Amino acid sequence: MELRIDQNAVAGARSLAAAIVDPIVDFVAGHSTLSVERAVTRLCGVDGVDGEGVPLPNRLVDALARPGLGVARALGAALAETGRSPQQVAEAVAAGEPLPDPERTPEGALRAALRSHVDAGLARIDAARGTRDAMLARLPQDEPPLLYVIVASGNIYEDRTAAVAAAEAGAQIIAVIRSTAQSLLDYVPYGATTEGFGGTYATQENFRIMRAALDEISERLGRYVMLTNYASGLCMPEIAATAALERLDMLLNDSMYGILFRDINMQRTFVDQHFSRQLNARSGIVINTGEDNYLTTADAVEQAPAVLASQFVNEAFARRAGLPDAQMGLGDAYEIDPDLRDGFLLQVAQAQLARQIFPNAPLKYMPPTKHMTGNIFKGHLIDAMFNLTSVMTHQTIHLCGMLTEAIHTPFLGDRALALENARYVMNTARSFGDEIEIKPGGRIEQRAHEVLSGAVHILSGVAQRGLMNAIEDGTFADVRRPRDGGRGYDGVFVKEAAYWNPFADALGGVTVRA
Amino acid sequence: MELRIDQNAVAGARSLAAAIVDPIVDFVAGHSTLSVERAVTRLCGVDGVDGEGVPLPNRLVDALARPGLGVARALGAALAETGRSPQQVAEAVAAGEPLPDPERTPEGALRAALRSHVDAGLARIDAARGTRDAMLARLPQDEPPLLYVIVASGNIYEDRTAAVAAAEAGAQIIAVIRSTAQSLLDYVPYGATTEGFGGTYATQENFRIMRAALDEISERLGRYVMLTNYASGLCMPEIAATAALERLDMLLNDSMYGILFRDINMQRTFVDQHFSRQLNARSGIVINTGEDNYLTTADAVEQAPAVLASQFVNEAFARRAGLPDAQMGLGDAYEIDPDLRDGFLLQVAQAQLARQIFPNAPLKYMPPTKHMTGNIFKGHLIDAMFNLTSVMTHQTIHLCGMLTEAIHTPFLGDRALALENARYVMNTARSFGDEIEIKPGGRIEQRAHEVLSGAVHILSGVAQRGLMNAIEDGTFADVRRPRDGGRGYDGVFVKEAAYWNPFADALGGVTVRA
Amino acid sequence: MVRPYGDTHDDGAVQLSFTLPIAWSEAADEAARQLAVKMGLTEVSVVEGRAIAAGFSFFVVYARTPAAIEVSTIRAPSAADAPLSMEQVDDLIAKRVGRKLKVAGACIGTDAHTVGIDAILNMKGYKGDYGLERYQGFEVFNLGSQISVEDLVRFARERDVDAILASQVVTQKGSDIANFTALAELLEAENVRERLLLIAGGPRVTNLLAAELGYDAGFGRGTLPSDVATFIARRLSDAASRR
Amino acid sequence: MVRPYGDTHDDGAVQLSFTLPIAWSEAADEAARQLAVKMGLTEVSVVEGRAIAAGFSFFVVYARTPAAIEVSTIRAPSAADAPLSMEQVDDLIAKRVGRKLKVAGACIGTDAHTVGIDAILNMKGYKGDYGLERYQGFEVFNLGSQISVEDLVRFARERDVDAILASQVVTQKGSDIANFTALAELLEAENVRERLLLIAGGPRVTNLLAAELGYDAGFGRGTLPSDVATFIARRLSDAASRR
Ligand code: B12
Ligand code: B12
Ligand SMILES: Cc1ncc(COP(=O)(O)O)c(C=O)c1O
Ligand SMILES: Cc1ncc(COP(=O)(O)O)c(C=O)c1O
Repeated sequence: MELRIDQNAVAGARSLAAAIVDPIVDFVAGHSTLSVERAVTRLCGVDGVDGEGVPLPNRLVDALARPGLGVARALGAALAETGRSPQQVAEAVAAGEPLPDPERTPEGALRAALRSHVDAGLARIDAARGTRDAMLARLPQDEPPLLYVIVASGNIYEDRTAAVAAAEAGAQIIAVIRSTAQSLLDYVPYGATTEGFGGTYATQENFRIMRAALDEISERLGRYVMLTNYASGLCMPEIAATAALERLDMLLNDSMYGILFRDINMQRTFVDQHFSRQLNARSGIVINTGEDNYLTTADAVEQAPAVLASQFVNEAFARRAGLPDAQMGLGDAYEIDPDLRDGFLLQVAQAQLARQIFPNAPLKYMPPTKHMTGNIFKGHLIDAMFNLTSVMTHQTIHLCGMLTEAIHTPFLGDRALALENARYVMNTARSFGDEIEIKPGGRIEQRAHEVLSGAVHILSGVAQRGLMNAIEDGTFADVRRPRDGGRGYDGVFVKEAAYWNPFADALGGVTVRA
Repeated sequence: MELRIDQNAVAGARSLAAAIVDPIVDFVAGHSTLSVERAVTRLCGVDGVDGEGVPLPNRLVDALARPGLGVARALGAALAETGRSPQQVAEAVAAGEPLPDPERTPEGALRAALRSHVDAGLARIDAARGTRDAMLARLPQDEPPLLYVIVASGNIYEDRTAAVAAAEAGAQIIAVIRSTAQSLLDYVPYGATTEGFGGTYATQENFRIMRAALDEISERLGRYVMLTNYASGLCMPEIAATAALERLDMLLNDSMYGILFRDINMQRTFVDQHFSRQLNARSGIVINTGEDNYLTTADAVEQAPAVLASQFVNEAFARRAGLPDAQMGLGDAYEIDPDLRDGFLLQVAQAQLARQIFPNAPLKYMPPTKHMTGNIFKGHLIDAMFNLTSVMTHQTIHLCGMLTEAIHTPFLGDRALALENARYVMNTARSFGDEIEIKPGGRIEQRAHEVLSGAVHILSGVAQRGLMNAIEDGTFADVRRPRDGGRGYDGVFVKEAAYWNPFADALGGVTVRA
Repeated sequence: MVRPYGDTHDDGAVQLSFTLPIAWSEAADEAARQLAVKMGLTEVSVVEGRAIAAGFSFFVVYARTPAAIEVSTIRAPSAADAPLSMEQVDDLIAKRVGRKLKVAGACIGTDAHTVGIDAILNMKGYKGDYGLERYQGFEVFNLGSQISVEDLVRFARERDVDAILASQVVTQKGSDIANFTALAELLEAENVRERLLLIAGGPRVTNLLAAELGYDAGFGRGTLPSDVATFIARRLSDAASRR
Repeated sequence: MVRPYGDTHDDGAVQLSFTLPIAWSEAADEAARQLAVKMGLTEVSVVEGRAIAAGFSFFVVYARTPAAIEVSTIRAPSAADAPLSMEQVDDLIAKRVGRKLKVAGACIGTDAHTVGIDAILNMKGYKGDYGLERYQGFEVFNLGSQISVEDLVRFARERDVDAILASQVVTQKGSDIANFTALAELLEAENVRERLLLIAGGPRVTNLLAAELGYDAGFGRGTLPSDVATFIARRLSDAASRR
């Protein structure tokens, strides 16, 4: 099954996206954020909380006299002066000790003092990646679409039970949904948690608990079960760092989600996103972008070009951060009104279009949610048509829809039914997409053309005005966000000339325009 | 969506089927049965039961001294002699009076005496047909696939409630399932019945009750809702007659079902079937053949050629009875193991093959039953894939599968869910089949070729040996049925030279080889 | 008295499904059956029982319930009765109130599901039915998502609004009830409850539930803007003419 | 004690659906809620309620049940425990019984669903597991469909069979129970019950139900021929060695 698509339009869209993204990456190169710096401390081994439960990375970074120099410089200086470990420095700061003035310590000395910790951090990331590669080789996954389900009880131990059960029922990827509005917290909670709300806190310990349980079941099932969580939000870089250390396999990370749907400041988001993706690139973590959000809040037929435009933008940003295509889980969702006549054709057109435009990306396909109702029987059918579309168009990461989507976060039994649905449909129609062709010039192809040219239209408008202006004007998702408004703006700062971030340096990616 | 099929093979299969059927129709021309004769009395207006509940048509026909002359002759003679109506004659016979010897009455007189009753019978049939045509013109049905559901409570009044509710929920055809093994009764039960078992008795009064209810709801909904029942069995001609009088719109009528699956004598079945179809032709009733039965009892992948072979045989018989293509609801079913990888492709191949081979026939597509289990959630999905196949391949008469197929005869709520399933899938993917093409030489096309050549192979074997021998040898459904065995054989007799059946004469069809 | 209907009046037929945290075996099917019996069901048929994971089994059960309901005694008047058209609503307000009615809407607590309240308030409306912003008779303040009860009450007092429209979509752990209750109580505490119409909405809201929580009305799934507009206009024009 | 599991141990979560013979309205939802409460459920959420026809509404309900089951006390031994292979069964019969065992199978009453009993008896078997006809150790008489209890008992006496296999697929109006019972009673009445193994089968049959009806074993959905072969061989070889 192939759409005949206008390759010039595709190439045009790609260069528009690059033109949109380049000035932002230039901007990013000159800035850092509190969360980027906290991520640096975490990668150097800082962890834990103080007496009031404030994470030590926050205490340490908040103590910086000149954040524009980067926390690494201050930390390196402290190490050089005191001979302590980064963790000991952070504890001392939390206990009220001031950080030394980095200017006091010679450049060479502070860099040398931090070196082993930076190397250790990178080594842990590389080791995690190596372990993943080895396990995947030994315990190969089933063929895609990779069945992805969420757990969201709020209690990491119930989540663990649910995750293991889901893996046994065929899940290949487990996402632990975060507690409501964690993305708005300007710190990463600590320890094993049992009191989440609509989800479970993303903490390093929770990551560890879940990864251990999934490793065990992976061995038992003879196939590697992946773990994922959400990076977007005020702590995107820290989550990316923690996920790298604890061997998560994927992360939600969108270049604009936080801005549009969580009112996080755009400068903050762009800077955080870039460093996160550099980390993801190094750790082999596949990002999942959030285009589905355009569809849950507005009409899915109208929003299709916006989804494609956003995919191009996410791709362009990802490339600039050094992320290979194989780690770009670009998003889309099956959200067209189930009662629209021939809506299925539009879904097939859009899914296949993305498949062809991003042939090497592990596309992430999200299930119907908005039009799901308390009618679980009909909901199960809508999910089936979604499953069919996914297998026909060779989507890669397949978030299984739940028949109870409109009712509650999934029950254990709901997840089993959802996985059964996907397994049944994808098996009975496994090769269907390969055994048919799309009628040339027919309605499916026409729709694909429409979506593509709509996306080109959006992108050229944005390229003209510049991305930040476009967001201010409400180009995306009908939401207007001022450049200096939104959450976390006070955590953005200009890098001084002497700014130093040894991880950014080591990670590479194309921080400055290629 | 088109399969490239070998038109020579199709033409070959058609002439083989004609060759198979011709000798049987020759045989039929020389024979009649008790049920054919009872149908004649019913068409002349005989109805009701005697004191022991035995239907008067049975009493009358059982009283024939020489059935080989046909009941019409005896009845005409009695009318001529007594001036009574047919009903009065039947009542008299039931009361113990003997029938007059037809030889006593001159040919002309007895024919003349019956004439007005024959004309009245035909006029009632034609009037019913006229009413249907007028209603269909005024209250047009929704586009096919026509959604067909069954009611089967055993109680005609609960069935009526269920039928009206189903019509409101979108059903376009209502089938009243018969009580278990009614097909083996050598009479048609009488009156309104409330005590059926796994279904409700087919009686003239029950037909009337249901037709009246459906007429009312048809007017209310502004679309004509059709009624159907089962003709196959020992009383096939009588059911056909009654259905014609009471304006049923379709009837289950298969040329071999009774033989293979109910152990009804083959000679009886062939003769009954022919006269029934002549009646169906006149009354505008669409027959539904029973090929699904090959699939529920054996492996559906293996049996596909047998289904197609049977469709050719049913078509050939129907043509010989004067039935136009537009009244041939040839059967098929979605019965392939849901857990077979790519089973959906095989279903699509088979459904589309039938669609192209019988382009003008209102194909009847039966739902998954055999592989349905107590897992209603999965069952609902299998039904969805069936619904999708049906709309993609333009089936005409679509029997909606029930998620509770493995559990009980349908609840009112089950039927609503089943109709919702069909409506949802057929709407969201309404034109999908028209917007794709089957990959030339791909697996779908290959499967279609395989089925077609398998059918040709079966038909040529049968043509060589003759149909009756083939059935004796177990060619169909692995069942062996002796030519003179099975139920109802004692009700078959050779027509004497003076045999007279004014309806058969009037109805036409091609009783003698074309 | 009314009972569930399978295929015969009063047969009491119901379908059930649930998961038990036990491995599957015939004994697990029997456990499911006994559980249904404990729930007071009869003619229990465990039509499906299977392992869905190590230590978990899923069941589908059909059974009969002896329970019956006297429907005639059920009082659950809908807040969405006999809706008027936009023109009629505007007319009513213009004639009987004589000024624009001020309404403030918000997703309260940590709830960020704005699609529902937006459907009621935004110009565009819902399913072809215009939202309150489009009406001549309303001045609409849509405060958006995650609005604390305190902020909403403060706003309502400052602007002297005629009606508060509070939305709750997340219901996990009873958060909706908690937030709705907090809002009603704060309005009482601040002595403004009597001055305004208090309306609850969300997919799990019913008019009955809203009444229990001390609200003037509750609107559930499928609500159209005109349902809400009609309710507000009727109530407040009645109140206006009573003054 | 074990309770249904939604997403948390002991939460008691169950799903329900049913039809009520009343027109839909908010009051109908409330009727559905009250009905669930009457069924002893708590935290009842009517998540779907809609008209499916004039005068009929369909509901989906999620709720919690307080019911719990002591699973350790449930005794439901399966008749299909630890099945042997065909070779092992044949071996057992050859060594311990020393002759072919005669088994007669039939769909009794008006039941014509032969696919199930054929799956057990026919050479071909079921899901890759050979049927009893294929075994060296069995002589199989498959009487087919719609066999009256009288005919079956007569046949069993005449041929002196070792085991009767009765199938019932249709369960409407309790016809399965009635037929099974009639068979057991007639065997008793004719004093042959003790002489043979009496086995019931069908999709709604459980071993427990069969025991209640006075059968030696009952086999339900998914039964394999080897399950049945093993049961017969074990029982009758034990009996042979006891003699
Ligand atoms: C879209 C959506 C989102 C979007 C919301 C975007 C937005 N700006 O609103 C996003 C992606 C952001 C989101 C996030 C989350 N969601 Co959400 N989401 C949904 C979803 C898919 C659709 C809701 C919707 O828009 N429905 C359409 C509208 C039109 O319907 P409605 O809200 O019922 O509104 C109508 C009526 O109820 C009424 N109405 C509603 N409010 C009011 C108010 C008044 C005054 C009146 C008169 C009428 C009225 O009128 C409306 C029109 O008829 C539902 C699942 C579903 N299908 O219902 C889950 C769902 C509501 N979400 C859920 C959850 C758990 C979350 C998260 C907490 C997950 C997480 N841990 O991250 C987050 C956090 C959000 C938060 N802080 O609240 C759960 C809630 C479970 C529960 N019962 O508690 C659901 C049910 C999904 C699930 N099964 O898990 N979600
Ligand atoms: C195929 C079928 C038919 C075929 C039967 C062909 C045949 N030769 O068997 C035909 C089309 C003829 C038919 C007719 C009817 N059927 Co029917 N049929 C079915 C269907 C679709 C599948 C049954 C089946 O073959 N299952 C596959 C086999 C392998 O499974 P099984 O029977 O459970 O057997 C396994 C075990 O139970 C066990 N087993 C079974 N018997 C025995 C015996 C022993 C001794 C042992 C040890 C084990 C054992 O081993 C088997 C292998 O694991 C079911 C629906 C369904 N999906 O279940 C309806 C179904 C059984 N039929 C039904 C009905 C109502 C009828 C009719 C009465 C309808 C009518 N009014 O005309 C007729 C009448 C038949 C009659 N007189 O009995 C209902 C029964 C409702 C109820 N619970 O009472 C069902 C459930 C459909 C429905 N929802 O309405 N049917
Ligand atoms: C890209 C992305 N990140 C994060 C989230 C979850 O976000 P939050 O924690 O903001 O609710 C989503 C939710 O859909 C998302 O799409
Ligand atoms: C062609 C045909 N006739 C009749 C029937 C019903 O038959 P009976 O009344 O014999 O159960 C069927 C059942 O599937 C059928 O396919």
